[in-house]
Amino acid sequence: MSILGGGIFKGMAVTLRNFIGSYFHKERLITNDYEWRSEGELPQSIGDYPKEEGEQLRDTTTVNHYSRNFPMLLHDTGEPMDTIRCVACQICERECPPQCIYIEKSTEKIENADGKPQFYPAKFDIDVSVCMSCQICVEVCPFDAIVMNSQFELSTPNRFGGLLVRRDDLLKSNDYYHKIHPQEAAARDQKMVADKAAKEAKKKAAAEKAKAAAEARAAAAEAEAKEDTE
Amino acid sequence: MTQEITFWVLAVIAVLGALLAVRRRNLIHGVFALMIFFAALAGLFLLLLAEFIAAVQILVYIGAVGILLLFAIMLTERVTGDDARDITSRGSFWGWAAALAVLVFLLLPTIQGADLPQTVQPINPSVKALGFKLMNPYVVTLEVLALLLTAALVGAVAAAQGGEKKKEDAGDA
Amino acid sequence: MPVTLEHCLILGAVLFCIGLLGAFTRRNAVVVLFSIEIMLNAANLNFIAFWRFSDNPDQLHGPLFTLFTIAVAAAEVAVGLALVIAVYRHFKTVDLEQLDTLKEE
Amino acid sequence: MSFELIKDILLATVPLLVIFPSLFAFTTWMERKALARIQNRIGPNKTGIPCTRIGLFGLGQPAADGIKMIFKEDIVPRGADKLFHLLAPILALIPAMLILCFLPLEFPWGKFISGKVQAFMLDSAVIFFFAISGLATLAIFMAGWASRNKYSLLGGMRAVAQMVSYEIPLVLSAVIVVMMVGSLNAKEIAGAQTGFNWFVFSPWGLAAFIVFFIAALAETNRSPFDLPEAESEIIAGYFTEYSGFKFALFFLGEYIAMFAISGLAVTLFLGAGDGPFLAAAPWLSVVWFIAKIFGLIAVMIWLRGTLPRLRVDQLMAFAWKFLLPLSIVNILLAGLSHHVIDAYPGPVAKVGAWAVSLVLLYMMAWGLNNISRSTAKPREYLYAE
Repeated sequence: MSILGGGIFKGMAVTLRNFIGSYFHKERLITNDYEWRSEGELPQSIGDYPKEEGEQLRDTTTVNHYSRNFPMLLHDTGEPMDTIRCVACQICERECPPQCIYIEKSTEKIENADGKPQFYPAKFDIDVSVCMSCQICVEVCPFDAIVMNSQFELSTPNRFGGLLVRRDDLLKSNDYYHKIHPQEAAARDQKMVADKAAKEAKKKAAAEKAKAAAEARAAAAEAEAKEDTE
Repeated sequence: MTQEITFWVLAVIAVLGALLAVRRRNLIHGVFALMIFFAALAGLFLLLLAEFIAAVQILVYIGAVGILLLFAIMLTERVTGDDARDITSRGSFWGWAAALAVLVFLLLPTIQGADLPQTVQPINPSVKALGFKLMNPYVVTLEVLALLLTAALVGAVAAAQGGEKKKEDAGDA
Repeated sequence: MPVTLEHCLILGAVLFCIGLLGAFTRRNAVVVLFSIEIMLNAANLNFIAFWRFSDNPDQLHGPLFTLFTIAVAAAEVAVGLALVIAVYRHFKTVDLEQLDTLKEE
Repeated sequence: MSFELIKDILLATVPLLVIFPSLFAFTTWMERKALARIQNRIGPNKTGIPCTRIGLFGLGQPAADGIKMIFKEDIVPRGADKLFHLLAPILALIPAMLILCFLPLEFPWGKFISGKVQAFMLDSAVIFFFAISGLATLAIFMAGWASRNKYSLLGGMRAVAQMVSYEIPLVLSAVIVVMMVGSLNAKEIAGAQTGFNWFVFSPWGLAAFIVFFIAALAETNRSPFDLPEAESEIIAGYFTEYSGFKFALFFLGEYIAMFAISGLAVTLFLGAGDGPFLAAAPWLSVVWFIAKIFGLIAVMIWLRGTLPRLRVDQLMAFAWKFLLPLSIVNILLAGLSHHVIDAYPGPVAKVGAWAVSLVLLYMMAWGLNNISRSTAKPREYLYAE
C-alpha cells in the first residue's frame, strides 16, 4: 500500500525534477528569447517593413509553426503579378465579418499559370487593425489564394493609415508559405493537385460520355438513313 | 499621563461603537460597529493589565462571535434596512425611559456613595498563574464549561439544521 | 489624575445601559442579541476593573470569572442565533413584534 | 507622552515595516520565476533597469507591478458600500502587519541603540497571534459584502467558512508546542529549542508541524486551498470588484500574512533563529530565521506548482474529518509521552514513546484518510424553497 500522501510526494518529485532540469537542459524551455530590434525609429506604415522574404523569414521562423497572425496573398513561383492566384472574385471581401478586406477588380484579364485569362485584383487592401484573424477568408477562398501569415513585427506609430497592408506587401510566394507552415502548405498543395486531377478525370469522363453519345447518335442516324433507302 | 488619554480615547470609542451597533438601520454597519466596540474593550482590558483576557476577548468575540453574527445576518432578512419599515419596537419610548432609569439608579447613589478602594497593587501579568489557578481550585468549573460548550455546539447545529423532519411533513400534507 | 475604579464603573454602567436600550427598543431579534453581547461585555469590564483595584490581585478572581463569562456568552450567542434562524425559517420573519403566536386573541 | 516609549516602539516596528514589504516584492518575483521554471518556461526576464534594455533576470518586475497598480484606475461599483469597500483592503493588511511584531526576531542593531529588540514582549504572544490573525477573516467578508456583487459575496462567504474551519486545527497544533514548553511567550518557546532540539524532530512535533503547515496554507488562501480567489471559480472571489491600489493592498496583505504564519511555524517548530555558528556571531539568528521563513515559502510555491485545487466539500471534509481529529489525538499522544518520558528518565522510555507515537499517528492518519473522503451527495436545499 502506498505510504500516506504518496501521491502528493510523487507529484512534487515531478515538479522538482522539472524545476532543476530546466536549469541544466536548456532545450526543455519552450520560451525562445525575443531579440531586440535595432534602436531606430519604427516604420511609419506596415509597407515600410523589409519585404524581402529572407528578413521576414528570420522573424516568422522564431515562432512555432502553429502561430497565425494576419492573412497574406499567395503567388506561385515566378513574378508575383504574373502568377498571382487571386482572381478578385471578392468572396472573401463579402464573407469577412469585420469587413476589413477591400478589393478592386482589374478591367482587363491576364493569362494565369494554366493559360486561362483571368481577372486580377488591381487593389487588395487588408486593414490589419480591424482584422481579427478569424481565417474565414482562408476557408471561403475557392482558389487557395489567401492564407495566414505568422509575421508579428507589424507595429507602427501611425494608427490610421499605417496599418493598411497593400496588395504588393501582402503577396508572398508559395515556397515562403512552405517554409513558415510546412504541414499546412503541403496539405493545401496536395488538395489542389488532387482537385485538378479529379477535374481532369471528370472532364475526361465527360468527354468520353459525349463521344459515346455522339457515336450512338451517329449510329442511330445511319440506321434511319438505311431505313429511308429501303 | 498616557494612561489617562488612552482610557478616555478607548472609552469614547467603546460608547460610540455600542451606540452605533444598537441604533444603525443597516445591520452590517451594526455588526462592524459592535466589533469596534469589542476591540475598544480589549484595549481597556490591556490598559487594566489583564493581558490574557484581552487576547481571549479578541479571539472569541471578534474572531468567532462577530463572524457568527455576520453569518446569522446573511441568513435572515432585512439586512440593509433600506425599506421604510420602522426599526424600533412599538413601546420604544418606555424602553428609553427604563434604560435611563437604570443608568441614573446605577450612577448616582451606588457609585458616588460607595467608598471604592483607590489603592493600586503592582500586578505582574502572567498567564502561568492564571493557568495554575484554573487547574487547582477551578478544575471542576473548567470541565463543566467544556461540557456546556459541547452541548451548545450540538444544540446550535440541531436547532439551525432541523429542516429535514418538517420538510417531510410539509411534503406529504 | 490617573484612571480610578470610579471611571471604569461609570463606563461599565453607561455601556450596560446602552445594551439595555438596544434590547428594549429594537425590533430585530439579531440586534437584541447584539445588545445582550454589549451588556455581557460591560459586566466583564466591571469584573476586570474590580480585580485591578482590589487589594489582593494575585487571587485572579476577576480574570477567571471573565474567562467563564466569555465562554458562556459565546455558547449563548451560538444557541441564540440557531434559534433565530429556526424562527426565521418557520415564521419567515425575525421581527419580534410579529412573533406573538403565544398571545391569546 | 514619554519619548522613550515612542523611541522603543519605533525602533522595534520600523525595521519590520521596511524589511517585510521589500521581502514581499522579492517573493512575488521568486514565485513567478519558480512557477515558470516548473512549467518549462523562463518567467519574467525583461523588466530590469527601467528605460533600458538590461533585463537583469526580471528583478524589475515587482517594481513594474507596483507602479502599474498605483496608476491603474480604481473602480468602485455604484451600489457598493463606499466606506467598507475602502476599509476592507486596509483591514486585510493591518492584522498581517501587526502579527509580525510577535515573532521573536532579534535585530542585531538593537544592542547599539539599546532599544527594545522585540516590539511586544507579550506574555501571551501565541494567543495574540491567533486572535489578530483571525481579523483577516473579517476583512475578507467585508470585501465580499462591500462590492455588492453576488459572486464576490459567495467568494467571501466561502473564504470565511474555509478560514474559520482551518483556524481550529491551526490552534490545536500550536497547543502541543505550548504544552511542551509550558509558556505562551514566543521568546521562551524559541529559547526552549536552542541547540537543534527543534520540536519538528519529535514525532508529535512533526505531525503537528504538518497539520500546522496545511492549516496555514488554508488560512492564507494559498495553493491547494485558494478556492475563494480562484479565477476559474467565482471570477476572482471576494476581490472581483477591486482594481488598482486596493487590489495591490490585498496582495500585500496576503503575502505578509504568509510571512507571518510561516514565521510562527518557524518559531514553534523549527527553532526560531537557532542554527550553526550562533556562538561565533549571535546576530546570525535573524539570518537563520528569515532563511527558514523563505524555506517554508519555497515549499508553498512548490506546492502551488504541483497540486490541483480542492472542491469546497473536499475542503471542509478535510478540515473537520482529517485535520481536527488528527490534531486532537496528537495532543493526547504528546501529553502522554511527555509524562512517560518524565517518569522514566532512561533513553529506553524515550525511544519506546517515540516509536509507539509514530506508529499510532501514522495509523490514525491512514485510517482518517480513508473515512474522511467526502462523498458529494446531491445538494439538498434547506432554505431555498
